[in-house]
Amino acid sequence: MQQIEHTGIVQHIEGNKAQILIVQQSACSACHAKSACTMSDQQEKVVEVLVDDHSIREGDEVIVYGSSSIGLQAVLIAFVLPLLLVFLLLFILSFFMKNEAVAGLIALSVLIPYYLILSLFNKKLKSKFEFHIKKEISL
Amino acid sequence: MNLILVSVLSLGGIGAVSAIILYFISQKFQVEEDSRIEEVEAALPGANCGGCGFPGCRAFAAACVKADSLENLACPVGGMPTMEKVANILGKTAMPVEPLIAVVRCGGSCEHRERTNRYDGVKSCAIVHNLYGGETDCSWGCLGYGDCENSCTFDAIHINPITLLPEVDEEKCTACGACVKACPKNIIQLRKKGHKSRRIYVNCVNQDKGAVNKKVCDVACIGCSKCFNVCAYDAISIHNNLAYIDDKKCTLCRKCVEVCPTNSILELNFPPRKPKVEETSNVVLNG
Amino acid sequence: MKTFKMGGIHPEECKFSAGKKTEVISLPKQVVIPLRHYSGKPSIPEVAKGDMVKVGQLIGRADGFVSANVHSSVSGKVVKIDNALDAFGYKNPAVFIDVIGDDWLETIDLTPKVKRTCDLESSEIIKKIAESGIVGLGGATFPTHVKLSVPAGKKAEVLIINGAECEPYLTCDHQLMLEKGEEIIIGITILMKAIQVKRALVGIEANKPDAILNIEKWAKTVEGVEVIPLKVKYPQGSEKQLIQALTGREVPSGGLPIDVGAIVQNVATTFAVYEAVQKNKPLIERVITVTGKSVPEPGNYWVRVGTPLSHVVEKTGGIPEDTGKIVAGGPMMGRALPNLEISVAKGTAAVLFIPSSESGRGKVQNCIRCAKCVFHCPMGLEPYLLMNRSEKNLLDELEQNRVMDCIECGSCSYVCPSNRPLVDYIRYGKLKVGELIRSRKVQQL
Amino acid sequence: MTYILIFISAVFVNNIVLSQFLGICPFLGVSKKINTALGMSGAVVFVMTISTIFTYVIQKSILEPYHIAFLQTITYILVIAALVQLVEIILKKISPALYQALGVFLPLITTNCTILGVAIMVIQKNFNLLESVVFAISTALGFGLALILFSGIREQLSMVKLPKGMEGTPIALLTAGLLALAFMGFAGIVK
Amino acid sequence: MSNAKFKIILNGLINENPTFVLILGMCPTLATTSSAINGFSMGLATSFVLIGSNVAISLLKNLIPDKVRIPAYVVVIATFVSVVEMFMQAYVPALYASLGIFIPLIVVNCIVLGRAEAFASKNSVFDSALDGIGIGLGFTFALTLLGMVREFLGTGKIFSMSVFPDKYGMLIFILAPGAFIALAYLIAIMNKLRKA
Amino acid sequence: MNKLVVSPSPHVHSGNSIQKEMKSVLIALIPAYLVALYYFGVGALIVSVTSVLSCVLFEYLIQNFILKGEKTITDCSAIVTGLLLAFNLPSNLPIWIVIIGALVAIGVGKMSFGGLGNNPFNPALVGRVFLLISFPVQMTSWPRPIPFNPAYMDAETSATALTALKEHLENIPSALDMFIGNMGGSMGEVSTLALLLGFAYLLYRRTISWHIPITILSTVFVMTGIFYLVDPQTYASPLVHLMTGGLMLGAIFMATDFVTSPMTKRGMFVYGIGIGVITVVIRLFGSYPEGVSFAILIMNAFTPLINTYIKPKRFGEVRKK
Amino acid sequence: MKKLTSSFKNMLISLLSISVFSALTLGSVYTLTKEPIEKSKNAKQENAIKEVLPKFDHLSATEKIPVSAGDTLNVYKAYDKNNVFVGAAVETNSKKGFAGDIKLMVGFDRNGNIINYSVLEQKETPGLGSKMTDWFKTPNGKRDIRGKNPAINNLSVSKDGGEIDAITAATISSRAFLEAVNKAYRAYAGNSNAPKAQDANSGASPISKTEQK
Ligand SMILES: Cc1cc2nc3c(=O)[nH]c(=O)nc-3n(C[C@H](O)[C@H](O)[C@H](O)COP(=O)(O)O)c2cc1C
Ligand SMILES: Cc1cc2nc3c(=O)[nH]c(=O)nc-3n(C[C@H](O)[C@H](O)[C@H](O)COP(=O)(O)O)c2cc1C
Ligand SMILES: Cc1cc2nc3c(=O)[nH]c(=O)nc-3n(C[C@H](O)[C@H](O)[C@H](O)COP(=O)(O)O)c2cc1C
Ligand SMILES: Cc1cc2nc3c(=O)[nH]c(=O)nc-3n(C[C@H](O)[C@H](O)[C@H](O)CO)c2cc1C
Ligand code: SF4
Ligand code: SF4
Ligand code: SF4
Ligand code: SF4
Ligand code: FES
Repeated sequence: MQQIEHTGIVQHIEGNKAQILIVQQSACSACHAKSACTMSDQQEKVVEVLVDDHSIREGDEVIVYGSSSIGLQAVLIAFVLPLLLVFLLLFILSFFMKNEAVAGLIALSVLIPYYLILSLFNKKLKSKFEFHIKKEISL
Repeated sequence: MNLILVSVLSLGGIGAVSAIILYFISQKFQVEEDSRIEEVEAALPGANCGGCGFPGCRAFAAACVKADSLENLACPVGGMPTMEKVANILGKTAMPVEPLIAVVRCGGSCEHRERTNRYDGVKSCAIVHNLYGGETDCSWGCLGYGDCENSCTFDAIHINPITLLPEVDEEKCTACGACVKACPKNIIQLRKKGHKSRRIYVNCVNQDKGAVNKKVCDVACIGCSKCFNVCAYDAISIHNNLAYIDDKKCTLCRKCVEVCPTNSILELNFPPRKPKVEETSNVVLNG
Repeated sequence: MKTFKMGGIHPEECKFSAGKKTEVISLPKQVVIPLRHYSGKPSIPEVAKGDMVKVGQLIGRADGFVSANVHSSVSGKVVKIDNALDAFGYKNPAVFIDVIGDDWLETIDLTPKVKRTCDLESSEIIKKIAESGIVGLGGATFPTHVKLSVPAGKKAEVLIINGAECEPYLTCDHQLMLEKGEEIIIGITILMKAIQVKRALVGIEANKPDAILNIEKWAKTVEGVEVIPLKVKYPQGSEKQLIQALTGREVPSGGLPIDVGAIVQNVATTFAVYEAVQKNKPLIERVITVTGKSVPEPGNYWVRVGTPLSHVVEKTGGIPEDTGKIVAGGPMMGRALPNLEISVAKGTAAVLFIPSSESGRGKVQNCIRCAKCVFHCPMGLEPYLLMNRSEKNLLDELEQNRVMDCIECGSCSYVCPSNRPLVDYIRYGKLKVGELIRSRKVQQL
Repeated sequence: MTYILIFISAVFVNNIVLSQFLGICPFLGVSKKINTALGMSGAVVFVMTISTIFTYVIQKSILEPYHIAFLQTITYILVIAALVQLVEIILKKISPALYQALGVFLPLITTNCTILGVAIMVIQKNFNLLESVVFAISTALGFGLALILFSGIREQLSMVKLPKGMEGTPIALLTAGLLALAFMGFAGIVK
Repeated sequence: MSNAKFKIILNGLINENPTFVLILGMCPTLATTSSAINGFSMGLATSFVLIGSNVAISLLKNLIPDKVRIPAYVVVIATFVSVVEMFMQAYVPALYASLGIFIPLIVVNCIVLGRAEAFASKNSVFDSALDGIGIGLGFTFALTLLGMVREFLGTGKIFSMSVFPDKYGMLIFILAPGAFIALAYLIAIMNKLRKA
Repeated sequence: MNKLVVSPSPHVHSGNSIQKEMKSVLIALIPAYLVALYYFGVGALIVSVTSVLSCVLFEYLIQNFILKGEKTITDCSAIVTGLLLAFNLPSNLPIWIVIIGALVAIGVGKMSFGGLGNNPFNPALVGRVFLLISFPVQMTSWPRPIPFNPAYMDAETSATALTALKEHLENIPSALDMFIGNMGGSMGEVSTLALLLGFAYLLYRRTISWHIPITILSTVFVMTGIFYLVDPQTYASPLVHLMTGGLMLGAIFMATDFVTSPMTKRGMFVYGIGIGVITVVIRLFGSYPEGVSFAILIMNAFTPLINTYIKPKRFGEVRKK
Repeated sequence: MKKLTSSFKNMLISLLSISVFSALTLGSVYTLTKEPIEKSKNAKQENAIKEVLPKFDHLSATEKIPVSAGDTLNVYKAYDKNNVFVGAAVETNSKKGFAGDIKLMVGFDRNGNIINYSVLEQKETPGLGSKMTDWFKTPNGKRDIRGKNPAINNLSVSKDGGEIDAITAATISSRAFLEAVNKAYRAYAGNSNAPKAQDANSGASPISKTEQK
């Protein structure tokens, strides 16, 4: 079970939940030239995490971590499953429909109900994708 | 002409739609202060050494941008000039910090401290420390395998091949503290660099009784209290048979250095002392 | 023949002192009795400078849970209580006693007669063992009474007696089994009673056929004790491996033998238990093997705890010429000594002289990923991986790869063709990960 | 059968990274940890497929009928950029938890040359929609395969001492080269 | 030309060489350098787009509100790319065929957008043009060099001129693995040279 | 008394060394080498000597003048690489090509990564495949086996059994010829018998374990067996597949290279199956007649993943309460 | 001039006008280059036809001749001033190349003898398969296919029992090439089973058989 880590800054703490501001960098940003290349290169996101180290204060630089299987599951739910759905639908439609454009659009539109249904499971997902924070920074 | 019309229409349409979408995105997500962080980062030395207490220069830059004042934020590597640059970029004022430097508090060179056994294994202080007291009979002192040297990103600390003790290069040391963390014996300390780099400190960490450590090392602090008694500024304390000079209180008067029977108090970068009377003749003649 | 399932090595056995009758080493002028045996807490001194003590008198009282009583092994005068270098290369508190005569406490039964019956209750036995300061003599010197106090909710099912002595060179357990077979068997029955089990298994490596015969002979006189010959393979004597060999059960990662219903005791410990319970004699002496390729007369000796090694060596023929390294214990797990001013501790099983030609280590080369270390690791770990993660201080990964399971047996370093100092780094990694785990626990509290 | 051939071809024979030279930047950049590489592959499959469908539809129902295929490049890039961002917004609105998890786990997905490249390639190759989708998925899987293999090798290399001059990009490129060398063995499996 | 202006050009050629130093735009670098001439042409095409978009963007910089600058830049760049594409198709069809898909992909080449963002949006038209020239030259230089090396090792020719009989050529250098390998060593050597 | 040495335990060592491991590989290669010398004569001698010498020389030069690192030339690994490279080349290959191969094997395949133990790919195979792709003409014309052939370059060429298989199903050598090595092919790969002798020696010395070779061979056997049963007209019998081409050499000597193969037994099974499957796929469907080299290189790339995801069976893995 | 602020209106206008401007530019460049592009596309084909046929005056309309199910080739018949048939150029292809499709223009005289050929498109390995551009018109050994008649000569590689030497180390490309030539002849001859070329096994290695399944 490997871990994933991401540095962030504590914005707000409430009870045992904290909001952490993380900066997500683009796939290419690992390269040396990120200062030269800024096409949506970074985005700020706020994530909510559980706090178990109570010495953490607002404004602290912390490491958000979780098991990387969480990450993989997230990818599965957010991307891989809907993709399979689209593909299946398209596959079936391609037997019945002459008009590719329409078939394509219909297949894509299946994403809408998918994500809508997903929103119903929000609570469950929330408890599943839990992250923690720690302070010490292992260099 | 028709063609151009069509293209204008369609591209205009697509352009408008994507523009609106992208507008929303940038509205919601784009990192606003990005450019300033970037600028601050560019002003930093880029050593990513962690001396500032942040995981890297970028994190430090972000912290500087976020913070209300630059208090407690200092880049030991770049020092004041860098912090002033950063302050300029951010329109804040830099807080002066006392420059520090790493000191190695062990004087047990080969000549002063006999090697009584030979270690044959991984050359790593951490591992040797885990195994036993070291090649000498002083189990407090420097082991000499250079974990500090390896930890320094600035090439500022090196094991002297003759004394087998680390030496800090005053020019290069940035007081990042990496070596302090690396040393398993807790020998290295960050101390005030001092006026004109002048420093006085007890060059020993041995807490054994004087009688014991006298046998194993010529220059060990034996806890005799002479320095403690002579210090007029209350800068010296003695715990566990070991004297310690508080760099905040020490006025660099050098009295203690003279009284130490084992020469375990070190003075650095002072001009040569006024020669004592007996020895003067020579010097005066030559001078 | 039984053995453990994975890994293991077979180093040259070199049991030169096998079959050599134990001899008693005369008393030294001064003993230095360490107050600390296990990495637990040192005991609190019960005597002060100037006190006169008798053999067997309590001089250090256990302090806390993982700690054991210490008794004087000689009679004489306490000259000081001070730090002394122990076999770990560090200074720890010890009691210095000048030897005067050989005056034993009266309570100790010194008659040679074997006392077979024991009518103490389980808890009384354990109390007795605790009072006598018995610690495991198999190497780890873990307080025996702690081991015997089965925690609530767990149940001991079988007692395992470790007579494997898988370390090359060592013969002290072997010799003890030959000479004290009956006492050991009685010790076993006492231990069985203490932990309330009906069955005891004695595992002995097949290279000691005479010991197997002797113990078997005596085992027939009691019920429930079975002697099982084991394949000659290192680390057969390690407790987890031994349990697997004898019962087929695997102690779960991070668990204790009691998790699979077993309790393991070394034969010498068993003998000490016999003496403590039946003869009222605390643990003040043990058998140690003095051996080495260049030692002219390797042998097994009864030595009082606290005797300086220099004295032992002097009485057993001195330091052979051309000695490069002196090891306290066996060549696989023992500790190299910086000098001989170190005294025999309860756990010191041997003094091993290694000639200078064999005392150096080979040149370290790149790991060629030959996987020999993986194949030979009895714990199913990947030593090469643990080493390089330790080198790079990647503690999370170390923990995930179960660095804490390593028993530091040294099989990996032994087989590595590149002479890589695997265990050195793994030990360091264990230390760091241990700190991490502890700090985490503290944080949770 | 054609679909299987397209699949084998795009994953092994004409691997997008190792033989078509697309997506080298993320290949060199993201591939330091195996798990990130895995997650990244999942995300790329999605984005690549969705944007291919979209651009395909635009091509066939707008650009070609109105004879403005010369606007291909510019429309595609805009459409893809907007689409990728749209997914972000939707995810954030719909499932904040998921969105957070992804944020911690993955680097951002940007329009890089693979995505645009595949969108253009399916038109060039005259694929029909289903073929295009299979092609997009397979290409992304090929990208993922290369990425994951490479990340494994790099994790291993990060443990050893490399020659000074080779550290960083050179060794990554060299490894990629040898990987490409190995993959040449698949040549001819699909003609 | 003043020294400072000259520096702008030199910067792109050496200090910030997009290929050897910044390691940008690797895809076209690897894909289009199977011969020196191909590499050179790709370099030129990219340079054209670079200079064009740099100039255009620095002209428009005040007309583009900050928040939409990225899409705006993209449109500008894509326009130049399409122009190059059509002209090449019309007048050098053979070259167009051999550079293939990489011409439209100039759009996503980080160098182009990167320079627009980092330089052109902040500097004068003239400086931006110089910057485009410098970076473009640097890119062209790198591509041509890589193309030469690959062509030389692969076929024994340089710019199609025979240097040694092609039976000694190592085919692999014209193929994918050779591209990676050649670039790897080129960058390693360049690193060494720059440090020395 | 001189100072005592202190070091962490263990204080004894098996005495095994890299050099010893390499030497046992060299010894195990002797039978195949003798067969090569017998059937391919002078050519085999020239190619092998050139290859070994240049590998050693390149390693020395690179270490000395470019890396300026520790000298490890004495560990004999360069000799093994050189010899195995030669074994994978036709014995009539021009010397300059052999030298290029050695340079690539050592320079690119090994020293660029920092030398022995660091390389992710098998150096000898990197060298060989590099040559195969660069000089397909020279690399795919093999001399006919003639006892003690004195000719080098202008020896008569013949197709290998695999090429023959790929073309039509005729004139493949007899089973006996294939077994003892009387057929065309790269110099070290022809004799199944000699290679098996080497295998036995390596097993005896415990230099390698049986897992990788046996898994590869059985995978190939089973897969080609299935194809053979389905359509014996088109596909050759599994035995022919086992005994032709570089399969034996690859499975026994190249796939087992420590540095590039997995570290656990379970991993070795996966690795072996992978090599087997890819080999068969390339042989039957690819454009190359032979796929072992590629298959090994491809699985080399998988090795780190295998090592990450397939762990040895841990002691005490049984569920923890 | 001051920078425009990021108000919604500004942004929309700015982006829209840039888009429109860009569309205008592209539209005009397109109209400008449309003809040359078309021309250069045609030029290639015309040149190829000229190259593979003897002097002719005019061409017939393109005939699409089926050679097998779903595979039609373009045939261009050439006539001299007197409207006498001088030969035909056939645009043919093969999908069995080493690295992709191969497209050729093959010219036949009125007896079905090959006059010349020209490679329109191939992606074979440079230095190997790509040598086909002139390998089969070099008078060297048994390479030259010019003057041969697929109805009489066995145009397949010698390895497969044919009369033509394959390109060294590129048998696959050679087979594909010859397959295309034979296919061209069938189209030339008018239908799929006209005077059969003896090409039964051209390109018919066991592998390609399984491929076709
Ligand atoms: C904190 C702690 C508690 C222990 N508790 C028990 C116990 O309850 N029962 C037991 O049989 N052993 C116990 N042990 C002892 C170990 O199982 C083991 O016997 C000891 O570490 C020596 O093993 P070794 O000689 O194989 O290294 C404990 C050890 C430690 C460190
Ligand atoms: C690698 C290794 C080898 C060991 N070998 C022996 C041995 O040969 N004999 C033995 O009694 N204990 C040996 N031990 C210690 C046992 O694990 C265990 O601690 C001991 O048998 C428990 O008995 P005790 O508490 O009575 O000492 C070994 C431990 C390890 C880790
Ligand atoms: C990099 C590389 C490229 C190749 N390209 C071609 C090619 O374009 N055409 C071809 O027929 N064979 C090509 N081959 C060779 C085939 O894979 C195979 O070796 C050849 O068909 C054997 O046939 P031969 O009988 O002509 O030697 C290439 C080989 C390599 C290594
Ligand atoms: C069993 C065994 C097999 C080996 N096989 C190869 C091989 O196939 N190719 C090679 O270059 N080196 C081989 N070596 C030598 C050595 O491992 C090789 O030079 C390293 O891969 C270089 O880092 C082998 C060594 C051993 C012990
Ligand atoms: S000597 Fe110590 S404090 Fe100074 S720079 Fe080096 S590591 Fe940092
Ligand atoms: S100062 Fe500390 S780290 Fe440095 S050599 Fe001495 S013991 Fe090691
Ligand atoms: S020392 Fe640890 S890692 Fe090494 S073989 Fe023994 S148990 Fe395994
Ligand atoms: S035994 Fe040594 S060389 Fe072999 S894998 Fe383990 S550490 Fe590496
Ligand atoms: S991914 Fe950056 S140029 Fe292709």
